[in-house]
Amino acid sequence: MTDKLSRRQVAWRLAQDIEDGNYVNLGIGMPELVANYIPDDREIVFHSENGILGMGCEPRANKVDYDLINAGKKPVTMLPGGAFFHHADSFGMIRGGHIDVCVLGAFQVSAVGDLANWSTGGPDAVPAVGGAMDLAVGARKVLVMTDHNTKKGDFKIVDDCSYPLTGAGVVNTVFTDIAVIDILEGGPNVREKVAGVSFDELQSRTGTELAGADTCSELLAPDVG
Amino acid sequence: MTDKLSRRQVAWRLAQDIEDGNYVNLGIGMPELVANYIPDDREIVFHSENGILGMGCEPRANKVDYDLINAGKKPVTMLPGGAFFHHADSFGMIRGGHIDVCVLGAFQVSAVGDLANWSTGGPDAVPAVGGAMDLAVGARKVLVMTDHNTKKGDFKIVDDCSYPLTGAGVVNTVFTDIAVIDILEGGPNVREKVAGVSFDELQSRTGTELAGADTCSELLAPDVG
Amino acid sequence: MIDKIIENLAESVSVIEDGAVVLISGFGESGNPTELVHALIDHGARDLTLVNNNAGNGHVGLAALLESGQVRKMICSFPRSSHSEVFDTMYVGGRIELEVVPQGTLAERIRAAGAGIGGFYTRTTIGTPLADGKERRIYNGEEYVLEDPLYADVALVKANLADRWGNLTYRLAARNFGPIMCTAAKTTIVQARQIVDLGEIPPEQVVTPGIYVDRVVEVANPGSEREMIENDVHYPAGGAE
Amino acid sequence: MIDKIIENLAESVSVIEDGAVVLISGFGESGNPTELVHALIDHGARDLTLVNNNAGNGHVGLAALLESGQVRKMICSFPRSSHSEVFDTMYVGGRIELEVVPQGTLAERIRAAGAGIGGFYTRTTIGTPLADGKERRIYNGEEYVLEDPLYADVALVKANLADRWGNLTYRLAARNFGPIMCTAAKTTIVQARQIVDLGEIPPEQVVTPGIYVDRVVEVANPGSEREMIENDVHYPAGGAE
Repeated sequence: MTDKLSRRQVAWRLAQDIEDGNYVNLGIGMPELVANYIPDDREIVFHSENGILGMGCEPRANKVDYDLINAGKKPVTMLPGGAFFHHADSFGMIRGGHIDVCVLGAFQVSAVGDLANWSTGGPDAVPAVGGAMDLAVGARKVLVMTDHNTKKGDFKIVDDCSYPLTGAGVVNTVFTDIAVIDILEGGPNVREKVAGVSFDELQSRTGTELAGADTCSELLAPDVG
Repeated sequence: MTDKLSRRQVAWRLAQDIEDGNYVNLGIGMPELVANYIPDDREIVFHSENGILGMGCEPRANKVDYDLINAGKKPVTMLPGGAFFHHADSFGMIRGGHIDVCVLGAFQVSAVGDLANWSTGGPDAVPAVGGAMDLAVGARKVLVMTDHNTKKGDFKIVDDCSYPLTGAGVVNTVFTDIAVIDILEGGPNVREKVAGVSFDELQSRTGTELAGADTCSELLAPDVG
Repeated sequence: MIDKIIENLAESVSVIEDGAVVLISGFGESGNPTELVHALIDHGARDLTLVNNNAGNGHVGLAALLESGQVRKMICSFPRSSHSEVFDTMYVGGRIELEVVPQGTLAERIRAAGAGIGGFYTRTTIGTPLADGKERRIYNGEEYVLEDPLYADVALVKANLADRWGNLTYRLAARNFGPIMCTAAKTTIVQARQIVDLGEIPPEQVVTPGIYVDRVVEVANPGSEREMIENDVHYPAGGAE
Repeated sequence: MIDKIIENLAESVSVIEDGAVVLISGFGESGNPTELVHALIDHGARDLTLVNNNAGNGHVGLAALLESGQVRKMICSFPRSSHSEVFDTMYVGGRIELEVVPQGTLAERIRAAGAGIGGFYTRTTIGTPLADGKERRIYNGEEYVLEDPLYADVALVKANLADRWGNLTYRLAARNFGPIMCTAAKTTIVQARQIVDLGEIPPEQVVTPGIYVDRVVEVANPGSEREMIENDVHYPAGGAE
């Protein structure tokens, strides 16, 4: 009985929700794993905010070209059909609602879909926002990929974010290591949870009231490592 | 003793004021003649608001391509070094102050450089503005090319425009068939006039007070037809 | 699999609904999607608002669409031209609304809609009647007016090359309004001179990335509106009788 | 005759004055005009405001310019990185001002300055502390904030091909901020990998038209900041000691 998914399994699960033909932006870090698990029969166009559509996989070592990097500044490749454009055009694409899905990490997500993922608000921290605020308001769907709780066990899904927001009311679905939770009009609704965690336990590990106890199905993922 | 220039001579005279290396937009109609009289030792880049830099002359009949037309919708050619771009970029170029000189026709120019060239304000006229308002505010220098008076003998250079404005305080210099008049801080100042018209006569044909009686020089142009 | 290619013109425009705001690319003879516009006439959607730099010429293309009675309003910068008799007559007769927008403001309003910009300030029109009633603001000591984005339901655009992802190139100065119109419509329908295999357009030479394009139809030998006008062609044939 | 080609780096940046706002192209390892930035260090203009997506890495390029003490303020979207110790130290020590701007707003503010737009509304930052004190407005039922153009005195940009008119192309994703930065500065200085004859860049493939470019210098084999950082290079040599 699964009691939690690995990060790769969360990436796999999220990838199943990306539809054939979607234009997708994957945030830096953990969200980048999603590219590995798109079902073979779906053709997805990956966007990178530095000015790329149609990114392919990592290059082989002898094909690395540092003029061809993604937003995480890692070398990538281009698929046939790809395109380059400048930064204002790239963010016009994002803000203008042309990106179907973006996948972001989160410090906190609130019951109404507020997202906090750029600053823990500490007085000495160097503030740094990048493109997250543009993606949060611009993408048609914002999918969040995160551990359900912090390493200390604190809530990440909460009534109200205590950290500074990245965007207000922007998150559609949260994919965690133990549940898939849609942020609906009425609040967070558990679509799936792992079998090894009861609904009550899931609720106890969540800082806001969850619906879906009677309707949620089992969160399953193959052993992808 | 010259008492008036032909249109081609006005175009020639205006062309002498365009400096080597200037980026120049020529309005539709009479201003287009200016391209023929740029001195040979000056390299000018002509802009057309439909999305061209580096236009050359008219094509030979067997080289006409209606995908390569200017803002006046006439076939043109490209010089080596030319570039195509879309309409938003083209007008960004204009509004952003990157065009050194634009040459426009006028119904009226006021003493403070207001320009009226798009509508005679008649109730039945179909209003049509095109790119003139963008050029009027955007170009670094706005040079006007016009007959000094209307066919009926009415003033075109006036205290205040009676026609709807294209732009306010935008005109730098007016090139007419009898004078070159700079719009300075203090008002219109005659830089040159034809020998066959006295300053008093020039004043009598102008609807606003002119300065420069003591300093203006002779307006001359070769016989260019 | 992504395949935006549609086999025929009629199907390509079949999604256009009554009341749609339709952007139509082109400037003069260059970049007009004449065949898509004729397909829209056949399709018959009504109560349309059209956006183009001009207001059509002769009795073909955009002018024929006006003449068909399917259009409620025209948004353009310069409706007058040597062959704009269809628009002129309708306008003087009070049978069509007109919104005149300076050319650069028109282009920027379209771009703003496509780029998620909610409004912008420009100096263009300051001191003119077209600035009447508009909000103003000072930047660097100069007055600017506020202009709104121009959102659209449909864009009809003519391109040169296209692939199944919808990537586009344009020929010469036929680029004009195409790239920005593709970005600003909910549904962008493109006629391309040639459909090429994915990857044939080098990624540095793509002008419109496919993300902005929904439907592509090949029109290998598009007609010349200028020649049609010279030959007094009316669309549909006999439509003016 | 138009000839924007400058023979050497030192001369190309000699026009930069104290107090200048300097746009610096590049994102990650791609598109950084490292040689121009080093020339600016040698030139010595002070009290600069720099604009870049990040805040420099290691002790070369932009980071070396910060370290030189010539910079008063940094405007960027993401100052933190794995090698941003120069900026981090200066910021924590109160030796540099920082303005953090979301990446898309940064790009759009630069574009607005270049395109004669006096300000624009965006949804980005609504609900966040970065919207505090900004004017708001509703479009289509959603809240937008007003952002100002970001005018600059100088742009330092890295391109691939250039000609004597200043037409430019860029390699792959090294395009990033280059095209918009070229439009927004009073003086645009470009280092290109190769200067080609006029006409060698096809007019449909020009990315930055020469109208936006003032000075071009050829740097045939630009250094890799990543390799310099791996080798602990400091610019100027010994500058950190």
